[in-house]
Amino acid sequence: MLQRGIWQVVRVLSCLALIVGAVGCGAKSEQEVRLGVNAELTGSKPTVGDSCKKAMELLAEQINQQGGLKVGERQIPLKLFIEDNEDKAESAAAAAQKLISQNNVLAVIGPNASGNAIPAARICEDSGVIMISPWSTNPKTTEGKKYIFRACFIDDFQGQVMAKFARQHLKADTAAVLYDVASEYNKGIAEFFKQFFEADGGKVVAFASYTTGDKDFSSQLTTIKAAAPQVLFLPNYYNEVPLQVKQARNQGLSCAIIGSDSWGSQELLTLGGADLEGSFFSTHYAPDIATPKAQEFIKAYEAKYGKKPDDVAALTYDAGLLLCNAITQAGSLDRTKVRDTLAQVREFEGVTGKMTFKGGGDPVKSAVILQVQNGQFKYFASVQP
Amino acid sequence: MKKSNQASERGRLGGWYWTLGSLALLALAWLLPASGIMNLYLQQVLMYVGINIILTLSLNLVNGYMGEFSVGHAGFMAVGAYVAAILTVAVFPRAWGPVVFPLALIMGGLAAALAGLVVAFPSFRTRGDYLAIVTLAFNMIVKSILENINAVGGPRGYMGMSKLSNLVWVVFWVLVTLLVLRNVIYSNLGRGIIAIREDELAANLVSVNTPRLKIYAFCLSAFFAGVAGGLYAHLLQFINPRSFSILKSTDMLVMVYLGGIGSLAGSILGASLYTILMELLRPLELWRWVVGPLLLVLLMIFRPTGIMGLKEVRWLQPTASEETGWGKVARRS
Amino acid sequence: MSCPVAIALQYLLNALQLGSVYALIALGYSMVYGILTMINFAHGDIFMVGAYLAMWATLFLLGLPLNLPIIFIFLGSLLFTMTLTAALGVSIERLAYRPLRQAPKVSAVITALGVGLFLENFTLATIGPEPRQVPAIIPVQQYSWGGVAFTNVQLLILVVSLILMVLLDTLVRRTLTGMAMRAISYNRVIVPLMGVSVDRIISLTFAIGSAIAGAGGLLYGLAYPVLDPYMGIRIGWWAFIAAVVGGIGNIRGAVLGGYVLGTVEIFTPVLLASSTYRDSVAFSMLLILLIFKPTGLLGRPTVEKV
Amino acid sequence: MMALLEVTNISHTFGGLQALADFNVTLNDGDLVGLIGPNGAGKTTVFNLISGVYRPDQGRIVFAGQDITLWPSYRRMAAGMSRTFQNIRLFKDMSVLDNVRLGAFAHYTYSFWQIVGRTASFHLQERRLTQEALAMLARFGLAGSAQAPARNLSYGEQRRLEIARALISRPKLLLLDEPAAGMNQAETLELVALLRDLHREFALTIMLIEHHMGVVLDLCQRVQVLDFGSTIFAGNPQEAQQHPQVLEAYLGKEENGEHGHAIAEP
Repeated sequence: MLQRGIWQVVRVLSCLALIVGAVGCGAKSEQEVRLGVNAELTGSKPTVGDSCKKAMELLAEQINQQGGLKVGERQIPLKLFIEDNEDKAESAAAAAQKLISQNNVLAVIGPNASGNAIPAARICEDSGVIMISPWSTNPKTTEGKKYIFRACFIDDFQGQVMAKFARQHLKADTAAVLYDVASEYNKGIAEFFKQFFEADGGKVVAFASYTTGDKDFSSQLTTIKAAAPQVLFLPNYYNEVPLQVKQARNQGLSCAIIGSDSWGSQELLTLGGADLEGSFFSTHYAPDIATPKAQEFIKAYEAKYGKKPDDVAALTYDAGLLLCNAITQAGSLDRTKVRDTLAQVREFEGVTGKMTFKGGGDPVKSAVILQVQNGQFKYFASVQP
Repeated sequence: MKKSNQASERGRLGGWYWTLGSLALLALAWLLPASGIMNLYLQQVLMYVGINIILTLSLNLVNGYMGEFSVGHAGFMAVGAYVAAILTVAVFPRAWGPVVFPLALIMGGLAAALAGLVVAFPSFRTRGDYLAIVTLAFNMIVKSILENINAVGGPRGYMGMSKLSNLVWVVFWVLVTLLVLRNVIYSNLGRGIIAIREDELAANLVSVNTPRLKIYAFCLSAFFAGVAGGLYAHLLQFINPRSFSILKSTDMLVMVYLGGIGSLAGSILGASLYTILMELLRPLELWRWVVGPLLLVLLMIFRPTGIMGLKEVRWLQPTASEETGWGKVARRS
Repeated sequence: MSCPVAIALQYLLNALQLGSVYALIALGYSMVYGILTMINFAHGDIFMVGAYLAMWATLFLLGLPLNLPIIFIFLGSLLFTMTLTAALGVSIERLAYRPLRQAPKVSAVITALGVGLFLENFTLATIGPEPRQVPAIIPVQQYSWGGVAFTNVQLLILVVSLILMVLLDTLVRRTLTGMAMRAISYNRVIVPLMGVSVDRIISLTFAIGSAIAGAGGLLYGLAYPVLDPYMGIRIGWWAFIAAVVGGIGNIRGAVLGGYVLGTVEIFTPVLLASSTYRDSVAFSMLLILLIFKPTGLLGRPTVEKV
Repeated sequence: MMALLEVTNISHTFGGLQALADFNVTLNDGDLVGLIGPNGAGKTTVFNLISGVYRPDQGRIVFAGQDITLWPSYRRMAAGMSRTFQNIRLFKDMSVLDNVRLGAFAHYTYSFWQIVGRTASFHLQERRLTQEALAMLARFGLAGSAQAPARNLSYGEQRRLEIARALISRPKLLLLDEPAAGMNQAETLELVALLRDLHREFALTIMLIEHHMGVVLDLCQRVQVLDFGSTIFAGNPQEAQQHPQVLEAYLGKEENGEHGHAIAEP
């Protein structure tokens, strides 16, 4: 009895799988531009996925309101296929493969975290499908691949920017770093910062780490305080930085605090409050000196979702714009043609500044340094690559 | 009595059927992708299913058959994945790839089996939930060490593997795992392992060498978890320590107990059901992880021992004649 | 800040704060384990829900145009949170665990994993992924005493958790209900024969354990004022480890385990001089402890009746 | 002739409570000795010490010429010892056949590779084991339920299964802990006859704990009486019944005679 029941379940499931497969493959048409979104909707960074999804939905809505994307002579509407990658490598790969095989997308936006972007990039590259990661800063994501692009700069550039800033602008001779040892992004920037800071004649007096999910940093901060650095570098996510800063101040640590683009969210200000006042961080764009294009995006995003876009949203929007722009320029939905156009993009003006691709997948773009002033992000300086 | 025994005899298959069935499955695993009938996504999902079956089968040996509660199986998978990946990327010449792939997998498995000793020795004295913590600690230690070895990329992960895993290899290893575990379970060794679950003290008192069996069980289980890790590494062509966190271990636990403890068929079913269901629920996006756990809770309430807890389909059991060599004697009297 | 004694004291104070939170969560684990011999993996997520409830309660009370005194807001939120998490704990037990009372222990454990996942992702899906900030109901006052920096919030956390722990210990050791709880943990078959309703006692255990987790959530929110839906996972595992290290099922053991874990987490990076290996070293110590004391620090070695 | 089992001065305490003090016993090949005494006298403790469940605080156990005091249980069993339990401890979810086959675990350890490869020698040994187990089950009237899970057996059948499991390893020494507990008169008589046969047929040395004095009187050549962890009498069973200290242990002092029923039972 029981076994018959089980086989029934198996049979039904396999039928379902086949049906899903069949339906997915059947619809191939030029009636729409099919774009995939591979985002971290669940897992340890759901805000990242959420911003990514929202930005793409906004872009699709805007384009479709104008009747669609201009491809050659025609206006073709965008159609998004959104997949959750759970912030897991294998799920990101499966999502990418599903978008390609079942939904037959032209290109995929995302994943964002490098740990997910790298395996997904492998899949897209093998199938010759364009993938643009808005936020993956690990050099390996695009390295040696033809179809993989990103909309952000990479870790070593940013580490260098902040090291230089700390040495030259803050006149710091000693620095301390507190970073998440289990996260590729944080660790990467931390190490590049250390390397460049010391090459520049400074000394990193404390190089402390914690593990993803920790909320108590008092031990590391006490050690850091004992080393008396002139500047504290926190290349960590904006949901952790406020706790770190708060605890640092409670411990009586009063040195300047600087950070990286992972600070770039309004949440940082709501969560961090007054403790962050005066801190600096490097990021992709400055809302207060934004170009008209960026202003427009910020306004539209705020109107639709009731909050300011964070850097992931801005970068995702740029990734989408880059792609749409390339499709229109190529005047075709042929993946190779779009890819070739994309790789030659010059001085493309996006929300996060001007981007130039020199044949590869990494854009050349400038970074800006922002300061927290009166509970706002204020433009401080631009750094050219 | 007599009637039911006859029925069971008919349902059981001999060695020839096994060989033929395995060959047919392997042929199918080669033909379906090669002929283009099965698209890449379905292949990918099926390979996940296969890898999860290997993991679930191997975890079931410790948790289901031996009755311990290991919650750190992803640690073994990590060891196998990294060792196999390092072998194909940095040790063997690249061109040898497909040829040495099975060797790399076996070496990865052996390394994992060696790591299995770390858990096996404490298990002589520590049991139940305390042993669960030992396995958990093992998982955390492996992850933390990997995060600190820059030569394998630390948290940035390790890559450079060719895509050596394919459906044929995955199916092959599923069959190997199934065959080895079935052969072990239906032997003196397996009976001893089950006796540990039933009553460890009594097992000792009927001359079962429980420490040795624990070593066997943990190492064997770790070996296959390691092989699964190697397959995983060469399927994604990228591994990072985060992929082998405690969350991965809990995924495996869910598959084991969903399918049912102490059952090979249950493991196959649990892994397939879980993997396929989670793929099918993809359109729900965020709500997938709300609906999925709810289904799990409901299933546990209505079938507390999992779908096939302590039951086995007949074709996985040895025949009575195979056991006694007496033909129908077992049925008489 | 150069005096090594002051630095050591600073670390100790940090360890006490972290340990208090671990201890409060570990208590719930241990109580449920003691009575059902089941690991309630959803406990960390009940704690998470508690932290959110506390946040909303304080926001609500702060928003009232009454200008309530701080102590009132604090106690009000505490009461509200503890009541609701108790209700949550009891409902989970009723709906998900009670049907499995006769089933193998592990089925209930897996169910608990499922309940935990559900709570996390339901919270995520309904209130969104943005981390939330807990309002600072108590204005942070910094004190420095001989180079040791501490705040009034830290002191409050220590005092409140200590009060809760003493209350619980008294309840379990001195009251009739507590006696019934301990009796059930010894022998679930005999107790009903003495006219004690096992169901009622189990519900009560879940209520108390969850209420304490709720209180833990509130205190945690004060100490680490950023909440996210997955925050219960890590602290849940840590508290589980604390409960086991202390000797699972033992109330005082859970408290001890909580402080031991807090101390290990704070002091290993210091003693190692490098924090990157903290987890490996801390867990290796745990492994070694369990090899030499297989039933935890205060756990009774189980003598099997033959 | 060397003694099969020589227990010298073993003692054991549980958390400060002396459960057994300076216990001595010597068993020669073919002995059939009863260990009796009121509840809590330390009889099962003796078995637990001999079979290695506990380590003695002091003293020495020599079995078949080897000092086994520090050996783990399974090694003692493999050396030719078997025991049953006061409260039956079968592997309840395993089949009756598997229970018996497990009894011979130590005698059939083919290598891991033979198991995985299912070699001819594996099949040969496995078949021999199964045949032996089935024969043993037939002996105890359990062959019909060989494939049934052990938990499905009746109480009496479970007791018999436990003895069958203990015997399949062809032990030199068999320790029986209250084999007749919970059996009715007819079953008890049957058991006594069976034990006598087995004793002869397998050339067993048996030590048994029993409350049914009838069984002890019927079977045992010698008895040893324990009270509060100390031996108060050793010798002929008939004499034991007359011994004043034994009577006192069972009946208590004159004033509380309600414990007396044990020795009066058939």
